[in-house]
Amino acid sequence: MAHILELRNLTKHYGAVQALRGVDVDVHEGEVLAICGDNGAGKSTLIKVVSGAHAMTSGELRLHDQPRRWSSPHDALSNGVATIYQDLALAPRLSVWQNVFIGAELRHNLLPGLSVLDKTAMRSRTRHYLQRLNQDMDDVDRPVSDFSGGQRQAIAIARALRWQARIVVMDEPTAALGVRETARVLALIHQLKREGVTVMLISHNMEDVVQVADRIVILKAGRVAAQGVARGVAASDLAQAIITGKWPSMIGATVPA
Amino acid sequence: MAHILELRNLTKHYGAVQALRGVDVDVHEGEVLAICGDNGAGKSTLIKVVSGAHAMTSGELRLHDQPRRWSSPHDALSNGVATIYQDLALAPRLSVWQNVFIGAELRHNLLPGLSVLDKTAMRSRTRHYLQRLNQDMDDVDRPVSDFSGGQRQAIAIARALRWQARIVVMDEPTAALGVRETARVLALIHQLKREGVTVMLISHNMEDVVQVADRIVILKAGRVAAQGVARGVAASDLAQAIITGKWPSMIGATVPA
Amino acid sequence: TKLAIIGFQMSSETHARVVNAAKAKAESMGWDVQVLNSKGDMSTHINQLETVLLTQPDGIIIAMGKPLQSGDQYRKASEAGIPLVTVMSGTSPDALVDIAVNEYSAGAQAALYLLDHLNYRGNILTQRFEGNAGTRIRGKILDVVLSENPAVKVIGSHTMARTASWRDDVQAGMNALLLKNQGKVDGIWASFDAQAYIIDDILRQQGASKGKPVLVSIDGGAETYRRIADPASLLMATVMIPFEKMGEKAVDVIDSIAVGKASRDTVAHGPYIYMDAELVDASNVEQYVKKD
Amino acid sequence: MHGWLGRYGTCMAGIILFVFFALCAPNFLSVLNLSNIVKQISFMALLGLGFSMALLVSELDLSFANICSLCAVCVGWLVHTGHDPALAVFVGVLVGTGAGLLNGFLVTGLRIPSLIATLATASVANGLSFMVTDGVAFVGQWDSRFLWLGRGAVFGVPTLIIWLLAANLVAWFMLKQTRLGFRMLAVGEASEAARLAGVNVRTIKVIGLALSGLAAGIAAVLMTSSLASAAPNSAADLMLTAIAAVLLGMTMFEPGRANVPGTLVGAIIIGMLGNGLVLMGVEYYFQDILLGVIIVASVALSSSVLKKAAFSL
Amino acid sequence: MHGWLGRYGTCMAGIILFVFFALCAPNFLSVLNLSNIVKQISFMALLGLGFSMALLVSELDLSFANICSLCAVCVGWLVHTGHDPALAVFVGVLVGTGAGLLNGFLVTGLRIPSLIATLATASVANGLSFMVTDGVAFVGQWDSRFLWLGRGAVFGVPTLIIWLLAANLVAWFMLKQTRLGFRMLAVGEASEAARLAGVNVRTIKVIGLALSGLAAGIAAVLMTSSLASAAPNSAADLMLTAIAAVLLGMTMFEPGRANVPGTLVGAIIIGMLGNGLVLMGVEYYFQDILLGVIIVASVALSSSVLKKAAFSL
Ligand SMILES: Nc1ncnc2c1ncn2[C@@H]1O[C@H](COP(=O)(O)OP(=O)(O)OP(=O)(O)O)[C@@H](O)[C@H]1O
Ligand SMILES: Nc1ncnc2c1ncn2[C@@H]1O[C@H](COP(=O)(O)OP(=O)(O)OP(=O)(O)O)[C@@H](O)[C@H]1O
Ligand SMILES: [Mg+2]
Ligand SMILES: [Mg+2]
Repeated sequence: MAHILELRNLTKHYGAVQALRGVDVDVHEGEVLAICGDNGAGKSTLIKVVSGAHAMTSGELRLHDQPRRWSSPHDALSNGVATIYQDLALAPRLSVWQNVFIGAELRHNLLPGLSVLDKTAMRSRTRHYLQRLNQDMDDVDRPVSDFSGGQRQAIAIARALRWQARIVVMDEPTAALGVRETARVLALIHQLKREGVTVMLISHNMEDVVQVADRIVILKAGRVAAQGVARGVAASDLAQAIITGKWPSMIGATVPA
Repeated sequence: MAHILELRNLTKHYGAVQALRGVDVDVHEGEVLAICGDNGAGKSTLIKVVSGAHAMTSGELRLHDQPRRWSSPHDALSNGVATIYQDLALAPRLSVWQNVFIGAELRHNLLPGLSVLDKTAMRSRTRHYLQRLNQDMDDVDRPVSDFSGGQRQAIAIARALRWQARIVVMDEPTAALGVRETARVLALIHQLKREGVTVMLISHNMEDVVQVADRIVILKAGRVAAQGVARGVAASDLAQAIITGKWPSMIGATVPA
Repeated sequence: TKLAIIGFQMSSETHARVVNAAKAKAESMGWDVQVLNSKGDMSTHINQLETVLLTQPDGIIIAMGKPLQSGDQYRKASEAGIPLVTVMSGTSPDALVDIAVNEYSAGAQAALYLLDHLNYRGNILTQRFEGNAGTRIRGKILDVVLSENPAVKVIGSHTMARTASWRDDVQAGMNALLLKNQGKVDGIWASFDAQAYIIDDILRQQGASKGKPVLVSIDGGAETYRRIADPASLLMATVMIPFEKMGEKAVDVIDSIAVGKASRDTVAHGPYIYMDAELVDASNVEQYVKKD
Repeated sequence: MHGWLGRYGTCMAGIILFVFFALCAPNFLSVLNLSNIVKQISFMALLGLGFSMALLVSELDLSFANICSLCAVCVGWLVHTGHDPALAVFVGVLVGTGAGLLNGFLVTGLRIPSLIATLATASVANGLSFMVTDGVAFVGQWDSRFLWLGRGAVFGVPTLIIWLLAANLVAWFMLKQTRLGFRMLAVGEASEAARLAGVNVRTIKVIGLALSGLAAGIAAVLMTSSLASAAPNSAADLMLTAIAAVLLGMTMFEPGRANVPGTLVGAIIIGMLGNGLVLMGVEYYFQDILLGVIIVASVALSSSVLKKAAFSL
Repeated sequence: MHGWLGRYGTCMAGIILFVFFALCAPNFLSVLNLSNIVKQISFMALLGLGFSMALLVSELDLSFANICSLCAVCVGWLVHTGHDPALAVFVGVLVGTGAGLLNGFLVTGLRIPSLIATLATASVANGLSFMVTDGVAFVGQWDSRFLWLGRGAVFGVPTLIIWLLAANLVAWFMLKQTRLGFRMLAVGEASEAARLAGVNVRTIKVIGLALSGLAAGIAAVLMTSSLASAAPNSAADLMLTAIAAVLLGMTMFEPGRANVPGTLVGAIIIGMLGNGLVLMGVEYYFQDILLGVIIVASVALSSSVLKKAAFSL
């Protein structure tokens, strides 16, 4: 399988804190790669480097075999990497549709050379995305601050969808979601995969991980502690693996290149 | 069993939105009461009314059989109701210990009549609380914004603990926590219960709920759809019950008064 | 030889005129000049004086200062033997001399000119400014003159409330007053010329012509004389305050004492050196227009 | 916050004030007076419009008044020394925009907080204005084409009113209908969220501050033309009133956010107060007192609705 | 943000400036001049201290300068009409605190945004000052005990310096060591989080604004005594410089937050600039220009460290 994304010896310091201490991860085209680990293991930091939100301190990031250095999230987005952040990164006082379309506004031509915002289109696309997530928020003009924690998470997911990216990075996308809504997101991940999209998923919910992941990387204190193919791994084994930092031995620590 | 808290016909409107449409809930002294429901069902709104963060639109709240009207969170806190909010409500630029002790500062007398902050005590108590949650954050002087999502959640839990309240209300306290840390919080809930503290718990994780709850209330669109004793209920049954809004029939819809 | 010139509020044009003239004159006489601007702020003014004293200049000129409030600093200057001359500031025991014009007589000249041209009856508007001693005195003298001439009625008055964007303020206030009293205004009195320019422009835009109403003010200057001479302008007269000459005179005084070693008494007898204020109107404006 | 009274309370207070003056202040309602009010507020409203562009991207521009003064003396100097008025206007607008861009560079490039950066620019602009003029205002004879800009009329409508409306329309259209305006809004509301969504936050902030400078330049040209004079601090006192207009505007239409119609109405209310009180013959210091009281009263009216909404602060 | 240069960069720039003036400005190092500088900045620093108390609880107080002027004319009027200086001082401080409390009521009670509320209070205070004085300053002979407050010395140390240090020490102790200070910090950083933690946010905000008024009152007393005069706009020009001192201070010690030592050092830097440039004989308009340039340079120094930290805006 081809590598769509390769991370080589990635480190990231926040001042004195070393969040990543030399991480190597290969992401295969079209797979769902789960990244697991304790709180503070460095998962969010890793995906922030991938998404261009933070600059890495050292290391290399290769996309389609090309070395890249994102200087902003914009670079990552325009290279087909879209991200759902753990803290959602929404503008609370802006409406749902505005949040979904910041940075990727739909426009139509009012006069030749003068294109204006196509609000109707943005509203209806927003409703469409939310329906895919089984969230009925009819009034996409209400500000995000009016919505419940789970509803906000759905908005953040909808936002990532509108990019139609080649790689979608999700940092705990279901943490605030209910049972049904979680099932929908898992189904969505399956569907993205079917469409050929590569997904990087961070989750603390082992059931969810074993259900959708192709491969799993376990981070511990800023390093890759173990990784392997997800098939056949039980949720409880995975939980154990995160604690010990060792791949469940009965499965065999396959580390496919 | 005595009712420590009774909610009668509670309603709450946000402008045109009706988040609670007449909710009756009894909370028994010393129990762990789980509140479940879809995203947007009104769970957070319910606990915000209980914690004094929002005023109810109408209805009655009785604590120890006394009717109460909180005019601010301060009222609730000083009546022994402490809350962990879904959005954590931390001050990102303040340090960990400062966040834990806002509003309940420890002081010692410098001169008679002049008491000053006891920072040493606050730092060490903070470390103590975090250790109980299995979080090793030695540097409690770092700002909260330096910590990962799960670490922040632990800080918010530590903050609620320092109140030593009679009723602890937790809105999805484990959403961002890892496997081990989640286990710790569940153990903590058990321990609180042993100490006679009443716990109201909101969670989307059915495994967790059936593991710690004594009783379960299911909200749906701002109303109590069903409730019952938790013993013997399976996680999957509960998930089903939230979707249908009906208590799992094989268990028998016991509604203890 | 070093000369410090402090303008109390350089954004006020008259202060700047005194200072600029003094600076030019002193530099032509070979002085090394430092100009300071107190921006109209008393504590800044005192700070600057204190600081300037530490640089031990050979002379200090203060334009439109406040001797009552900076008496201590004046005393320090006189104790240090630094000649200090004020312009239009009032007296101080520690200043060599104050170069002044008689604001009372200037005010009276302008007021009487206005009333003369109204034949001592009719309605007038006044544009005042209370924030400056000179303009306040002019206003008070006008009040005295009016109290003896009850046939002239003040039907509207606007007091300038701002000091920086005052042009805007005057324009707004006068526009309102003129409108309110449309057709009833026979004369307009302005406390200083630059106010009169604004009023003149408003009247011209409304199509008024010279003499209807009569517009007078006080200060003088090239632009004023141009307007007095201009048949299209409504400005009829001013009382010329010789700001430039006062600045130059201050330099002369300092120079004669610091360089010429003249004694204080040869410079002036009393605390003031008065300069002539002269009424300028159509009859004599020609000589001023040429002169400037 | 989003109730009717929250949105239109201040506006309503303005209408009450209008009716009051119409009844009590002689000549208040005359066409001439009304057009005078609009003319008088035009500089304040233009500067406020610029300030609100910067405020929308969450930057506070405290330099606009001094930049306006600097532009005014540049324009004055050029026209006065016999240069083509068109050149003078161009230079005036250019200096304003340039100063705004400088602010933008200081804020995004050197990462100096905007309050400090613009205070510094203000100080520099002030010094330069005095350097250009030596403290003396440019007055006297002006090119009549230049004066037309601020004093002329088109079909009886004063040019000042036309410029003011045009500027407001363009700004409003830009904010509501174009991508740039949308991104300014997003950056102002949550710059980190906008950055993560791929918006170039720095560029947007620079644009916001540059627009403030542009507005200062335009206001300077019109002010110089309308007053037929240019002094080194001619706009200084407009700083607080323009800011007041914007803040007052923030209680209307889109509460809590700087907005175009709000700023305009805010400026009208403040201008109407000054005008009406003069017409009523109120002592000058009472004008300040009443201005304060009326601002409080109108805003309290619009925010009283907030009190009902629970007890959040 | 938390590196050494981020915390002490501006401070270091101040020291560089000090050394520069010591070398180039004659008499700069003389004891008399240094004590002059401290005396000169004392009003700015006191007003800045008050402003930073309000800013700490996230409220912008734009009224402190006008409140200070109002207090000054009240004090001036009382002393001048022969009342006991003690009474005058008491009334002056009381008026300031009262005005601050009024701001607090407008902000927390009527829920008017502080920028608007304090602009309104400022306008009213300005009107009242002119009403009390008719635009004329109180000057002349003053009770000598009253003058001692601002002009005296204790063991050779000017009283102004003593008051200034005392006020800073008290404020610093209050903020760092007491519960009130801690809660002010919490309210300023995250008022909703503080409210949910049981802090009475409104009371704390009222206290912050009242402290700003109190500082204005104290500054007014000292200013009147030191200048031996009280004019209706005596503190007007201190508004921008005091705010500049606070903002400059926010780049030091606790970057991004108003703090006591920062405000003091900020005021000293600004005061030193004015003084040193005069000593060096720089033209008055160059002073403004250089002031702006030097502020930018020093803050850029302290924030240059930020540029290294990733590319967050
Ligand atoms: N902005 C920051 N400044 C300083 N330290 C940080 C910052 N962000 C994260 N850290 C530290 O870096 C480490 C890794 O954090 P990260 O957010 O990547 O963890 P995580 O694996 O996502 O944890 P969680 O599961 O709790 O979200 C933690 O120790 C955290 O304290
Ligand atoms: N501040 C608000 N203003 C307006 N509407 C609100 C506000 N907060 C919540 N709502 C609405 O009230 C309803 C209930 O919200 P609530 O936060 O109580 O849900 P919840 O059960 O906690 O959901 P979740 O599981 O997603 O956290 C939702 O429809 C939401 O959109
Ligand atoms: Mg994380
Ligand atoms: Mg919730």
